[in-house]
Amino acid sequence: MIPDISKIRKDFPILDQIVNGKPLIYFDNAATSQRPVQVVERVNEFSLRSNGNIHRATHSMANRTTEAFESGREVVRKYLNAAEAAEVIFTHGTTESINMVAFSFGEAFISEGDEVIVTEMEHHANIVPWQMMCERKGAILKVLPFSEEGELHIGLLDSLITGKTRILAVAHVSNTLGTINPLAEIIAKAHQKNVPVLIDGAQGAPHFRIDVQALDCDFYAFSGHKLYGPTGIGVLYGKRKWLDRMPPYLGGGEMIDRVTFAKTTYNELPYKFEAGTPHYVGAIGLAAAIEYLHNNDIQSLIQYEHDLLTEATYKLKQIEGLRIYGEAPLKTGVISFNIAGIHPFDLGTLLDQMGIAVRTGRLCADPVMDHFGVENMVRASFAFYNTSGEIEAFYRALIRLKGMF
Amino acid sequence: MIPDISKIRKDFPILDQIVNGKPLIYFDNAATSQRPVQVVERVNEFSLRSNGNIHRATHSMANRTTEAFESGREVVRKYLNAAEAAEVIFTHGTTESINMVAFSFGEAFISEGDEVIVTEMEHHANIVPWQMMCERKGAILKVLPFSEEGELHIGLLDSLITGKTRILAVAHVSNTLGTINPLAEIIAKAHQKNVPVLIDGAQGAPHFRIDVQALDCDFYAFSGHKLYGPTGIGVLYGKRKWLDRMPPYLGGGEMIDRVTFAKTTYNELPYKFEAGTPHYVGAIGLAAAIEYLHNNDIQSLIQYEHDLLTEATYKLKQIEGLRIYGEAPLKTGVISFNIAGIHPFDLGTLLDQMGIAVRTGRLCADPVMDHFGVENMVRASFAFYNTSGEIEAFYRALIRLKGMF
Amino acid sequence: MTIDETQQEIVEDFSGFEDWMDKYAYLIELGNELAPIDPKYKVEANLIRGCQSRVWLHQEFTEGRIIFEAESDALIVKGLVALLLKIYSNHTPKEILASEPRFIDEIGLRQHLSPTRSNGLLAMVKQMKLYALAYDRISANNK
Amino acid sequence: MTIDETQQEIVEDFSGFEDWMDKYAYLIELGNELAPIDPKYKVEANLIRGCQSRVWLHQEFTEGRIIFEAESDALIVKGLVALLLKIYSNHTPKEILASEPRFIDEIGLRQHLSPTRSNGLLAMVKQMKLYALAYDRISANNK
Ligand SMILES: Cc1ncc(COP(=O)(O)O)c(C=O)c1O
Ligand SMILES: Cc1ncc(COP(=O)(O)O)c(C=O)c1O
Repeated sequence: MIPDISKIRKDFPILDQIVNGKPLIYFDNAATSQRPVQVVERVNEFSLRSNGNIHRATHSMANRTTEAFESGREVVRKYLNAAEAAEVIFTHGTTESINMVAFSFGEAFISEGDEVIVTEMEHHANIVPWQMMCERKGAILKVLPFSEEGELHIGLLDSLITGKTRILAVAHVSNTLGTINPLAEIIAKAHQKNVPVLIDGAQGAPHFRIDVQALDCDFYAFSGHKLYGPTGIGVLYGKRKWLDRMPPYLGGGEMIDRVTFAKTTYNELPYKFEAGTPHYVGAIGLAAAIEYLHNNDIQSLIQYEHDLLTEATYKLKQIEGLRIYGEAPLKTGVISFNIAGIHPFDLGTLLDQMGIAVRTGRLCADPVMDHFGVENMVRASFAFYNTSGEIEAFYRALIRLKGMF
Repeated sequence: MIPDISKIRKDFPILDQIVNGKPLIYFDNAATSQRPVQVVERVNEFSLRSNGNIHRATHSMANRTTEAFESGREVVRKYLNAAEAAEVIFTHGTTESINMVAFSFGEAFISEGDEVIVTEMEHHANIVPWQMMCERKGAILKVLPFSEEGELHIGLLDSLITGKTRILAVAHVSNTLGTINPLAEIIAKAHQKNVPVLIDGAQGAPHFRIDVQALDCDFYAFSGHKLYGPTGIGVLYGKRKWLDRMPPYLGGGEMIDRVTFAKTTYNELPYKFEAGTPHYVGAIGLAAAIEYLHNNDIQSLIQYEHDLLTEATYKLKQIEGLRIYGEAPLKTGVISFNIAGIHPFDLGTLLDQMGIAVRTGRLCADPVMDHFGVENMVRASFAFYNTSGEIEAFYRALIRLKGMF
Repeated sequence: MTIDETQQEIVEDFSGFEDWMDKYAYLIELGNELAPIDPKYKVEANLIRGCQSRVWLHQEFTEGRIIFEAESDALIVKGLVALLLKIYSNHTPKEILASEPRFIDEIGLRQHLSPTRSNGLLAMVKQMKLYALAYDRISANNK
Repeated sequence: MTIDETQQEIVEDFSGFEDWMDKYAYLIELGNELAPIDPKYKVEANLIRGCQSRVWLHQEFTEGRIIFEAESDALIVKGLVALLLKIYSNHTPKEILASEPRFIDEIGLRQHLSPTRSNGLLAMVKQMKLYALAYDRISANNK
């Protein structure tokens, strides 16, 4: 079924605006996606109708909020097909989710001389937390490189994983290269040697149906604001067998069972990892976003996004001097590129004058920049509310701008 | 000037609703306050008009968002009278703010055998992070006790602070006892011995104008959702001299300067402590909440809240068998109590039947429960949108319910 | 009486009440009347801890039936506990397993059994069912 | 020409452009024409780093005037840099301190100087003023 995009766009009134005198073309979805009115309305309902702090009170408003929050958790559980809701932890985003694992897993399982594997295509959020933890613990960070096309050198994994490897962290989809990594294969190889795997799903969750049980990943992290949901909310899925053995990350209310100055005991999952007042409004909004996707036949949206990417890639390749970074056969969501002789910042500035929003810069992936020996890139990233017409306009804009240099 | 509460209540439509067949009386403001329409509208504007990820893009929507986020920071700076905006770090709440200091200050300044001081009246959020850090570092947690009236034994501070004390953490206002702690005195005593002071301002920020420079505190933490702002957003104020010397807490995007696998360098303040996509919508909403307070003559609202507390205290004391916990002369915001022979949970349940929302339970302050030898308390907490009429209704409800037991 | 008949009886008892105050007053009365359990059973192992109110649940298995005893520190919860005992105690594991405490919904106190309530009541129902399941298995094995 | 006169001239130059494309094409032209700075000055110490484009700023103080040289890796920024040099270079510290680059606003490119822009331009203006302040102090002390 081909989705009715003009109908879908009505749910995103933000798209229908004039920027610098031109109709907005929003191609920065990998940075943050827009939120449908359904999400905004759900959030408002809570702010204006039923707001009470969760879990801790006997009164009706607090109970209503708690129920909405916990059913939000159930919505996420279903979306991920997690075995139980207690394995779904609400965080403030992918970054916090990964830091939580790096810290708590590190405290429980990493000692001096142990090894952690990340890949060369990771976002800083999936590098720096591991670096910080390795530095604290005297552990060693090892890196799985990628090829010119932007594919991981999976073949190297067998030798990279040693008896000292404690965890492997890899992106589901690269935010620069767009590569869809072969998770099943990576996880199988890692599990063979009893190494758990964390998936940075920031760019995966918005473009796939996720089934953490089928994947058999140990942790999966993503952000609400990239999945048509609110800012400040994210998710960490973790297998109970790990979470149970990890110490809490943040200390505070709700994550404890009993506090005395002599000894503090911790609450059960998921609360052990949810210290403080959670961003329950965000969690409720995220659940609304996921429900929105469900009401729209996700599978056809995914296919449609893929078609957009194919079309855009084809068009951009017609432009002389344009180089695309990342040409893996399995790819989604983003096209990063440069045009010879034009600074990405200049291109971004001029595209903005034409109402076209793209991301420029180092894309929070310095190692990828270093790999290709560039300082910056331009990145266009797509969502299901984008259209073929927008891609054509983008293509024409690039041709026109190229003529200015 | 006496504030026009009926006018103010129009800004909080959530207050005007029927709960269990009765008009809502919301006395759980210390748990979370309600948000005025002005905040909700500002948040919507961003979700529906100008949403782009901040700091990282060249396009107009992202710039609009960045500008709004950074001017939000300036609004908070002014509110706190911080010396510079870089000392204002957006976090996800008081709990995260305190954990951030406990971790990062701990990493930089705490070694085995060092001491940390908290008080007996702290919320778990200002105990557990310090316990966790002390356990990791082999440091010792010391506790400043409080009196039957709920006042800190400040006199003991001189002997409690030793050459090994590295930091002191204390609530501005106790969330159970309502005590306003003598911060100036505590800070002076601590500074005399070069000990920095963290203020847990979760219950302070909503009831006072804060001037961190006049106070001379080293850190001040508070939550947006208790200050009429959104959930999932909070603030850590810290003096530059400390923040500069503390390592980052979370690793990820934005907090770094340059990442290589060999070495990562960090960005400047405040970004060093703001890893990942911040909850910018929350920050913008928090700024709107602070502006709302300013547009309403904060000083008179504070006075009015104080009058409500005095009135409620006076009324509740008429009830036989009712014991108030915390009767410090300088008190604000909350009244915690029990009625002899009635379980707080029963009272809370029945009050809810009458449309009255109070908090019951252990109030995230187990040591306070232990101090008074009780398992639970009932807590009524007030905001400027509450009224004398509501207090009267509350009083009558308690009398009526007492008759049921 | 079967579990269902007892539930029906309770629903009828409650249908007489005009307003919530009468209903809760009755629960409080039931709570007050409930015999305390033997202090020796009021131990950690029998404690079902809600955030705010606690329930102690003790059971014995005699002649194919489970005898439950229970108590709570909160009176309203105790009243509800009394009702649950009346319904479930002295029944066979299979009977217990086959029946849901629908009466709570029907007498309009559903909120007390919601998973987000911090009163320990839902956990008590779950615990009773777990006991029933365990005894059911044991009996099957012994056959 | 005074700083203000130069600014006025630039504003007039720009007023002739019909649309943004002409304006930016002109900036690109200015950027292309700007003489590169001596590679020996393109060092870390002279680098003003925006997130996305970099500016190198070198200065010398001769006969009471500051001579600025600068370059950027992004062409539009380089064009703006060329304008800033035209305005501020070869002026006395006091003149530099007394004047704001209002022309940027007036030619409709204000966004390039916003504190949230990642192009290093605002930092360059700040840096030029800091140099001016430093030389102004030195001159005063030497008197
Ligand atoms: C004194 C005090 N400190 C800390 C907190 C924790 O705040 P939050 O849950 O917003 O992180 C609270 C509120 O629950 C509080 O009252
Ligand atoms: C692959 C990847 N990982 C992690 C992140 C960090 O996400 P957030 O900033 O929402 O924490 C991003 C997005 O910026 C990303 O694209």
